Amino acid sequence: MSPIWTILLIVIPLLGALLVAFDREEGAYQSAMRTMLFTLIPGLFMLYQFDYTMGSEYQGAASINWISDLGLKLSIGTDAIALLLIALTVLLGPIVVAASKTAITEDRRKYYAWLLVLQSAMVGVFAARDLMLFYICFEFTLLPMFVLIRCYGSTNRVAASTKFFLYTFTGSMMTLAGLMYVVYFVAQETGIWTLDIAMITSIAPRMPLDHQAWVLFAMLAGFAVKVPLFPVHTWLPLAHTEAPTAGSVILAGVLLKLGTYGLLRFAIPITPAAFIEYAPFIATLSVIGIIYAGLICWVQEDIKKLVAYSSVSHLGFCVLGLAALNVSGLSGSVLYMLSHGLSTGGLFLMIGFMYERYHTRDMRQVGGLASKMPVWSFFMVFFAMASVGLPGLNGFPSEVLCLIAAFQSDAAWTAAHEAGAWGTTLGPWFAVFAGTGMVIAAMYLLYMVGKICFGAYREPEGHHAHEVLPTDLSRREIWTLIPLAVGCLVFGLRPVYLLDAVSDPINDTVIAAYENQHHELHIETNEEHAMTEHSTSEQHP
Amino acid sequence: MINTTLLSSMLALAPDAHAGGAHAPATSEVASGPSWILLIVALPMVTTILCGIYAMIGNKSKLPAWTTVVGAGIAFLCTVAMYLSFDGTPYTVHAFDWIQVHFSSEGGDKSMIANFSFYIDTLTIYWMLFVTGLATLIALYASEYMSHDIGTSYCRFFGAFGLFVFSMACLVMGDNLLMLYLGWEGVGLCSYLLIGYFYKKPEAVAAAKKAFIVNRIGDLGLALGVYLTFVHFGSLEYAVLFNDPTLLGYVESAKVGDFSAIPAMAQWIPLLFMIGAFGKSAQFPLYVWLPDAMEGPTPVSALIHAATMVTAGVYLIARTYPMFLASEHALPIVAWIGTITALLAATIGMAQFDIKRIMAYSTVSQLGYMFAGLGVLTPTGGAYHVLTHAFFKALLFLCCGAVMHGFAGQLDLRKLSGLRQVKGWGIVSLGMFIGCINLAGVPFTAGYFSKDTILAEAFVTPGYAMIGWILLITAGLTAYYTFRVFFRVFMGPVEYHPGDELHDHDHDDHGEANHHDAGQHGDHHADHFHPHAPGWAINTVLVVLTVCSIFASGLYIVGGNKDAHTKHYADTMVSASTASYHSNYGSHAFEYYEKDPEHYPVPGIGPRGTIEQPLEMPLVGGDPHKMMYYISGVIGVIGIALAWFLHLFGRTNAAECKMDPIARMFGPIPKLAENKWYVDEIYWAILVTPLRIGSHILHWIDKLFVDGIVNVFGFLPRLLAWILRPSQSGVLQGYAVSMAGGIALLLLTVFVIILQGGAS
Amino acid sequence: MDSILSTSLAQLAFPEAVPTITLAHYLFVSAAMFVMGLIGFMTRKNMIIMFLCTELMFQGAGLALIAFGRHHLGADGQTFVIFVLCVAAAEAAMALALVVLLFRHRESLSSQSWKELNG
Amino acid sequence: MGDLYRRVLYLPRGINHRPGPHLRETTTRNNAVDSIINPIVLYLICATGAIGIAAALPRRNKVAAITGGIVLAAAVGFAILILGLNTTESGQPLPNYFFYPFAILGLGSAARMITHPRPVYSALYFILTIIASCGMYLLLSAEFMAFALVIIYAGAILITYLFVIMLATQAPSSAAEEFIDETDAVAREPVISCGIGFVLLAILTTAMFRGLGDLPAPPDQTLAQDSVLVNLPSKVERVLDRADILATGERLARNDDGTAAIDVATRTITIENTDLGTTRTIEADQWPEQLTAGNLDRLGYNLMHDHPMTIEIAGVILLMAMLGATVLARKHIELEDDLKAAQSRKLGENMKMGDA
Repeated sequence: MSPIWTILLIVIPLLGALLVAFDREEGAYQSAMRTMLFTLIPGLFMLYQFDYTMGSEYQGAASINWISDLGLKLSIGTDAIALLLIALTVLLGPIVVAASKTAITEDRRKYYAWLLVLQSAMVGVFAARDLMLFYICFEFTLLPMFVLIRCYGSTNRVAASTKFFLYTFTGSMMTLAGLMYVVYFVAQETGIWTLDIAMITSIAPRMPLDHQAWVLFAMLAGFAVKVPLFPVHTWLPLAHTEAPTAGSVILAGVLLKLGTYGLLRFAIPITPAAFIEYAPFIATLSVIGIIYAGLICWVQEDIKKLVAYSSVSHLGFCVLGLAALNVSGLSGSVLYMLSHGLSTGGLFLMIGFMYERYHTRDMRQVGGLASKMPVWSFFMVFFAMASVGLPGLNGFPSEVLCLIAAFQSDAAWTAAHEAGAWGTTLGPWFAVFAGTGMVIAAMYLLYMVGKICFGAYREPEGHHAHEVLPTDLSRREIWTLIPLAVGCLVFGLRPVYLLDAVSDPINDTVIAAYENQHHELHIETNEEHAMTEHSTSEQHP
Repeated sequence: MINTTLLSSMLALAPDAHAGGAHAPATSEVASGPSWILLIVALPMVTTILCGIYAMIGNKSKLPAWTTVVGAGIAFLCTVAMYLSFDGTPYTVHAFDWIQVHFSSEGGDKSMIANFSFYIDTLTIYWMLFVTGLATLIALYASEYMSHDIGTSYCRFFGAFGLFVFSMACLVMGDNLLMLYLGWEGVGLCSYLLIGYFYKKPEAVAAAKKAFIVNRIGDLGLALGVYLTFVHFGSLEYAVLFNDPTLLGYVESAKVGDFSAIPAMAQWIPLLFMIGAFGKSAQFPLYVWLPDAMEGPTPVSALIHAATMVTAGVYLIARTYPMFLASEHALPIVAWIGTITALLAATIGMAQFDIKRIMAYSTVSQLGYMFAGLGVLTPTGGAYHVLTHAFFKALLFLCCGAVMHGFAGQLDLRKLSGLRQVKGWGIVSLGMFIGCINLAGVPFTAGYFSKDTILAEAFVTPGYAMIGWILLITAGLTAYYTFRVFFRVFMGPVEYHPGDELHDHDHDDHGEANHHDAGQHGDHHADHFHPHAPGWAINTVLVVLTVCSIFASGLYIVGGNKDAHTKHYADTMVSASTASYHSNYGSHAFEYYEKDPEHYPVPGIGPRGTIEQPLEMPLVGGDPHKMMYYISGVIGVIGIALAWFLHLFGRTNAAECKMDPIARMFGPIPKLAENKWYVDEIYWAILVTPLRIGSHILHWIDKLFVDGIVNVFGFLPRLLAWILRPSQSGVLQGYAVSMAGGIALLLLTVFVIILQGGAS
Repeated sequence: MDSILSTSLAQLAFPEAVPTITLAHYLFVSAAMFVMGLIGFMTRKNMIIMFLCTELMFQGAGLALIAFGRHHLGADGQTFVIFVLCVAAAEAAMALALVVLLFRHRESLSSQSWKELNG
Repeated sequence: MGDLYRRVLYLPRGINHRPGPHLRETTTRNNAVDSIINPIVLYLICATGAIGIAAALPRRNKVAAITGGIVLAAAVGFAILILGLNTTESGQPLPNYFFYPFAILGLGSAARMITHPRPVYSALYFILTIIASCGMYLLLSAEFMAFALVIIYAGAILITYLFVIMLATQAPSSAAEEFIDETDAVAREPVISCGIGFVLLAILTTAMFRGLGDLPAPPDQTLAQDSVLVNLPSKVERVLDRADILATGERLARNDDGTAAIDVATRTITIENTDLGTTRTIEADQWPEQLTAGNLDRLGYNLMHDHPMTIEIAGVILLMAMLGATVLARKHIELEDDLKAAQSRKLGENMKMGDA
C-alpha cells in the first residue's frame, strides 16, 4: 500500500483548514464538509487496501529525514489497530461538521479551520511511527481542542479550557521525560540515537525493572490523564459540559482513545516487566474508576456531565482489558475503543441536538420528549442501550472480552489451563467488581432516559420553537446519526470483522511483551548476573 | 414413530458415564440441521422491522397486529414441523459468526467461539412449542385489546412484541451460553419497552426501569457464571460443554455424593446462574419487579410476565442441570428459595384486591413451585408445571384483561360481582373458571397433575419433607385466593362500576363508556354504563386456551415411553435432553434397576443418601405418589370450600363479604400482607437510598478532594508571588537594610564555616 | 611571631611612642566608625543625615588606611586617604545638589516620601 | 559536605589569601589574638554598643534615648577598661594617653551624630568626630593628612552640609517647627539595622584580629623612613647647606641615575666638588640632625612617584562633581503651581522674619 494515502490523510485536512480560514464566512460550512469528505476517501481506500493477513507490519509507510545526526526523522505508517482508529477519526469528521451546522453561528471559519487541524493532528498521532511525530501530534491535539472549548463553549468555558489544557499538558510532559530516558537508554545500549518506535520497543525491555517502573509511571502520568483513569479524571466532566457538541463528540470519540492507544503502543511494549508487575495496580484504578464514576453519574442533573462520567466509567473497562494483558483483553480493549467512540459519540450528538432546541442540559427542566420528539427518543434509547452494553449492540462484545480477560488472567487459570500461558495476576474479583459496573451503567442510563424521554412532557419556561430546526430531528441530523447507529449494530452483530483484523498485531504485542518480560527476568537470575554485568559493562564506551 | 426415535436418542445421549458411552471427545461436532429452522428466529425479527417501517410511514390500521400474528403463527408451525421431524439426535443450525477470539497460546490453538447458531434438542422443542404457540394467540388477543392506540404506539407495541419473540427464541434455541445471554438481555429490554408502553404514566416508566434494573442485577450473576464456565471448561457451546469429560466426571462424583473432587470454581458457576434465574423468574430476593410490571398492557403481562419470559430462569437451570448437580449447595438453595417464594407470594396474593396483582403474585408463587421442583431433583416435574402453568395462567391473565378492557380499567374485586350473568361475558367466565380449577389444583386437572408430581418428589427425596409440607400449605392458600377472585368477581349478585380510565387513551371515540358518570356509584345496574363485551378475537383466543388447559392434563397420561422409562410426554421430552436426571430415588428407580442393572445407577446411592437410606419415603404410610393424589386433591377442595363460604355464601353486594370481619379478627397480618410485607419499602431503604447518598458523597468527594488537589497545585505559584511581593517596597533604606543584612548573613555563614572548619 | 603584635604603632617622633597601641586598636575604632555610619544610613530618615553617615563611613575607611600605612611604614595609605577625601568631596557636592532638588519637589527631606518605584 | 561549601564559595583556605593548608596554624595564631581582647568579651562589647545605639536612636520617648546613651557610654568605658587591663597585665603602664581620648571622643561623637534627632547637631557632632580622627592620624604620624582632613573635610565638606541643612530645614513658620522635627524624630527599623551592624562589626573585628598575624613584619622603623632621602637630592642639598656642611663650590654627588649619593644604612654622604672634581664622604657622626625624611616628604614623593595616574583620575572626579552640582542646582524646576506658591510664600515669611 503506497504511503501516499497516509500522507494525504494528514495533509488534506491541513490544506482544508487553510482554505476554510481564508474563505468567506458563509461558505465555511460547505468547504469544511467538502474537505472532510475528501479525507474520507483515502481513509476508506486504505481500509480496503490494507493487507490484514500481516496486520502487525506497518503499511503505507514513509519517512522524511528531519535532523539526521540526531536520528530524527518523521516517519508515518499504520498497522491494523492504528488503521481502525484512523478510520474511526475519519468517519467522525464529516459527522461532527454536519452536526455543528446550526450549532455554531458566529465566526464559523475559525471554528471549522481549527476542527480540521484537530482532525489532521489526530490522524497524525495514529499514523506516527516515530516518537517525534507521535509526540508533536499528541501535543498538537490539545491546541485546537483548547480553542474549540475556549471560544465556542457554554458558560464557564474559560476555566474548563485552561484546566483541560494544563492538566493534559503537564501529564504529557512527564511522558516526554520518560520517553526521552528510554531513547537515551537505547542509545547507550546500541550506540545509535533513534526515535523509531519499532527499534525502541525491541531494545527498551532490556532496562532493569526499577528503571522500567519509573518509565512506566512517567508514561502512565501522561496517558492516564488522557484516558481519564480514576484519580486524574476531574478535567473531563468540566471539559465536556463546556465543549460545543462537535468538541464533545471528538473529545469522547477519539481524544480519549489517545490515552489507551498510548498505553497499548508504548507502555506495554517498552516496559513489559514493569507493566506486568504493576498491572494489578492499574486494574484496581480502573475498577475503582468504573464504580466511582458510575455512581457519580447516577446523581448528576446535567446530562452532559452524566455522559462524561459514563465515559470515565466505560474507559475503566478498556484499561482493565489492557491490564489483563492477554489476547482477549487487548482485543476487547481495542474493540472497546472503537465501540465507545460510536456509542458515546452518538449520545453526545443527541444531547447536542436537544441543547440546540431547549438550551438546557438540566434533567429537571426538560423531560418526556418521547411525545414531542419520537425519532430523537428512538435514537436516544438506541445509543443508551448500546453504551449499557446490550447484547447485539457494540458495547456487549467488548465488555464480554474485557471481563473474560480479567477472569483469564488469574494465575490459577493460567496454571490450570495453559502450560505456557501468561497473564498478569488479576483475579476473578476484578471482573466481579467491574461486572457491577454493568448494573450501575444500566441504572444511570435508564435513569437519564427515563427522565428525558419518558414521563410527562416538561420544558424550560420561556421555551420557544427553534427558528430553523423542526421540533423533531431534521434530515441532516438523522443522517449524522445513521452511520453511528449502523456502526453500533454491525459491530454488535459482527465484531468478527474487527477481531480478525486486529488479531495479528495483538498476538504479536502479547507474545513480545511476555518474551521480553521473561528475557528481562532471565537476566536477573544471579549466576548469569555476573556474566551479563560483565558483558554490559564492555558495551559502555 | 416418535417413540422409537426418542428411545435411540435417549440411549445415545443419556449422559450415563458408567455406561462407558462412546462419547465423542469434548470438542464433538454435533450434526448441523436444516436451515429452515432459522425461520423460527428470523420471522419475529422480520415482523419487528416491518412494524418499524409501518411506524415510519404512519400506518393507522391493524396491519402491524396481523403481521405479528402471521409471523408468530408461521414460527409456531415451523416449531411443530421441527418437533415432528426431530429424530432424537440434537443438531445445530449455524446462522453467522458472532464473537470469535483465537489466541494461539503455547498450549495449542485455543479460541473462544460464540456464534449466532441454534442448538435443537427435545428441551428446546418442548419450550419453543408453547412459547411460539402462546405468542401467536396473545398477538391475536392484543390485536383487539390494543385497538384503542391505533397509530405509531400500535406499531411500537407490536414491534417490541416481535422483538420479544425473537429474543425468547434466541434464548431458548441459542447454541451457546452467550446466545442465551443475548436472548436473556433481549427479553429484559422488551419487557422494559412493553411495561413502559404507557410512557406518559410515571408509574409505568418507574416500573419499567425497576424491572430492567432488577433483571440487570440477575443478568450480572448470569454473565459472571457464563464467563466462569468459559474460563473453567474452555468452551461455551452446549454441544461441547455438556459432553465435556471433566463436567461428566464432576456429575458422576456428585452422584456418588463426594463433592470434594469438584473444584470450588466449578461449584460457583451454578450459584451465579441461580442469581440470574431468580432475577429473571422473579424469585424471592429479586421478585419485586413482577407485581409492578402489571403497569404494562395485559397481553404483555399474559405473554411475558406469566408464560414465557419468567420461565427463562427455569429453562436456564434445566439446560445447565449437570452443572447444578455438580455443585453441593446449588439445588438445595434452589429448592428452599422456590418454597419460600411460593409461600410468601401466596400470603401476599390472599390480601390483594387488584385481580391482576393477585394473578401476578400467583405467578410468582407457581414459579416458586417450579424451582422447588427443579430443586428436589425432578426437572421433569418442574418442566411439566411450566407447560401447564403457561396455559392456564395466560388464560387467567387474558380473562382479567378482558374484564379490564370491558369495564374501562376496573380491576378492584370489591367493585365487580356476578359477571357470569352479564350478557356476552359467558366465555370469559368459563375461561376464568377452567383457569381457576387448574390453578387451584382440582383433581384431574393439568395443574393438579403437575403440582402433584412436584409435591410427590419433594416427599420422595430425603431431606425435603419440610419443603413438601410447606408446598402443600401453599397449594391450599393458592386454591383459596384463586377462588376468592372467582367467587367475588364472577359469581354472586350482578354489580359493577366502571374503572377510572386506567387506559390513558381517550375514550371520546368510544361513546358507550362515558366519563362523567365514572365517579358516580350508579345503582345496581348503572344503566347508562354498558360493559364493553369482548370481541371475537379475544373470545376465540380464550376458547383455544381453555381447550389447551383442559387437554394439557392429557399430557400427563399420554406420551410416556416404555423403553425410555418415561411416564409422560413432559418426562420424555425433558429426560431426553441435557436436563435429565434419573433420580435414583424416584419411585421408579428400583424398577429401572431391576430391569436394566448395568444401565441405571444402583438405587439408593445419591448426592444426599446412602444404601441404607430406604428407597421409599413413606408418606402417611404409602407410596408418596399415590398418597399425593388424594392429599393434594383434598387440600385443593378444602381451599375452594373455604373461599366459597367466605366470599360467596350469603354475599349481597360486591363490596362486603364474610371475610371482612374475620380479616379484622386476624389483626395486623392482613394489612401487612396487603402492603406486600413492605418488601419494596425495605429494599428502597436498605439498598437504593444508601447507594444514592453514597453517590452524592462520592460526587462531593470528587468535586472537593480530587478536584481540590488539582486546583491547589494551580494556586501555589500565585501564593508564592503574593508572599514575595512586599519585599519590593520602593523605600531606599529598605533595600539598604536588606543588602546589609544579606552581607551580614553571608559573612556569618562563611565565618561559621571557617570557624567550624578551623576548629574541626 | 608575637613581636609583630606587640610592636607599637606610636608616633616615631616627639612625643615618645607608647609601645602598646597596636594595629588592632585602630582597626577596631575604624570598624566601629564604619558600622555606625552604616547603621546611621539605614536608620535615619533625613536624607542629608544619610549622606552624612556615608561620610562617616569614608572616615572609618580613611582611619584604617592610615593605620595600615603606618604599620607598613609606607605612604600609600595616606595617598589613598587623599583620594578618599577627594571622592568624599565630590560625593558631598553631588549628593547635596540632589537633596536640594528632591527637597524642592517634595517639600520634605524624608526619604520615605520617595517610594514610587515599588512592585 | 564541608568541602562542597568551600568549593561553592571559592573561599581560599584562610581569610588571609595565603594559599596552602594553613588550617593548623590559624588555630595557634587564634589564641595570640586573645592576648589583646578575649573574643567573647569583644562580642559582648559590640552587642551592648549595638543595643545602646538602638535605644539611643531618635525615638518618641526621650527617656529610652537617654538610657541608650548611658548604655553606650558604659560599653565604650568597658572597652577601654578591658583594653587597659590587658595591657597592664603585660606589665607596661596604661600607655599612650592620647589614643584613648581620641578614640572615645571619635566613637562617642559618631554615636551621638547618629542618635541626635536634630540634623544640625548631627553635623556638628560629625565635625567633632573628624577632629578626633585627626588626632588619631597624628598619633599615626600622618601629620599632613590630619591637617588636610581638618581643613578640607571639616572645613569645606561639612560646612556645605551645614549650609544645605540650614537651607532645607528652615521652619517657614513657628507652627511648622514641630513638623520638621517630626520627620527625623523616629529612626527607621532601629533594631534590625543595629543587629546587622553588630553582626558586621563582630565579624569584621574578629576577622581582622585573626588576620593580623599574617601581616608581613613591618620594616625597621628608622631605616624605612629615611630611605626616601636617596630620591630627594635637592632636599638633602638644602639641609646640608643649612647645616653648613657644604663648602663653597661643593654639591651633593649624584649617582648616574640621578639619585642622591648617600647611604642611609651607614649614614654616609658623598659630596663632590664641582670645581676640583674631587669627592669626599661625611661619616655617620657628622650626619646632620635635621636630615630625616619627614611625613610630608614621603607623602609627596609617594604621591608623585607611585600614583601619578590616580591624581589625574581624582582631578577628573572633582571636575565631574563640580559640573554635576552646577547642572543639577541650576536647572529651573517647573514646580506645580501650588508648590510654587508655597515656596514663594515661605520665602516671603523668611524675609520678614529676617528683617524683624
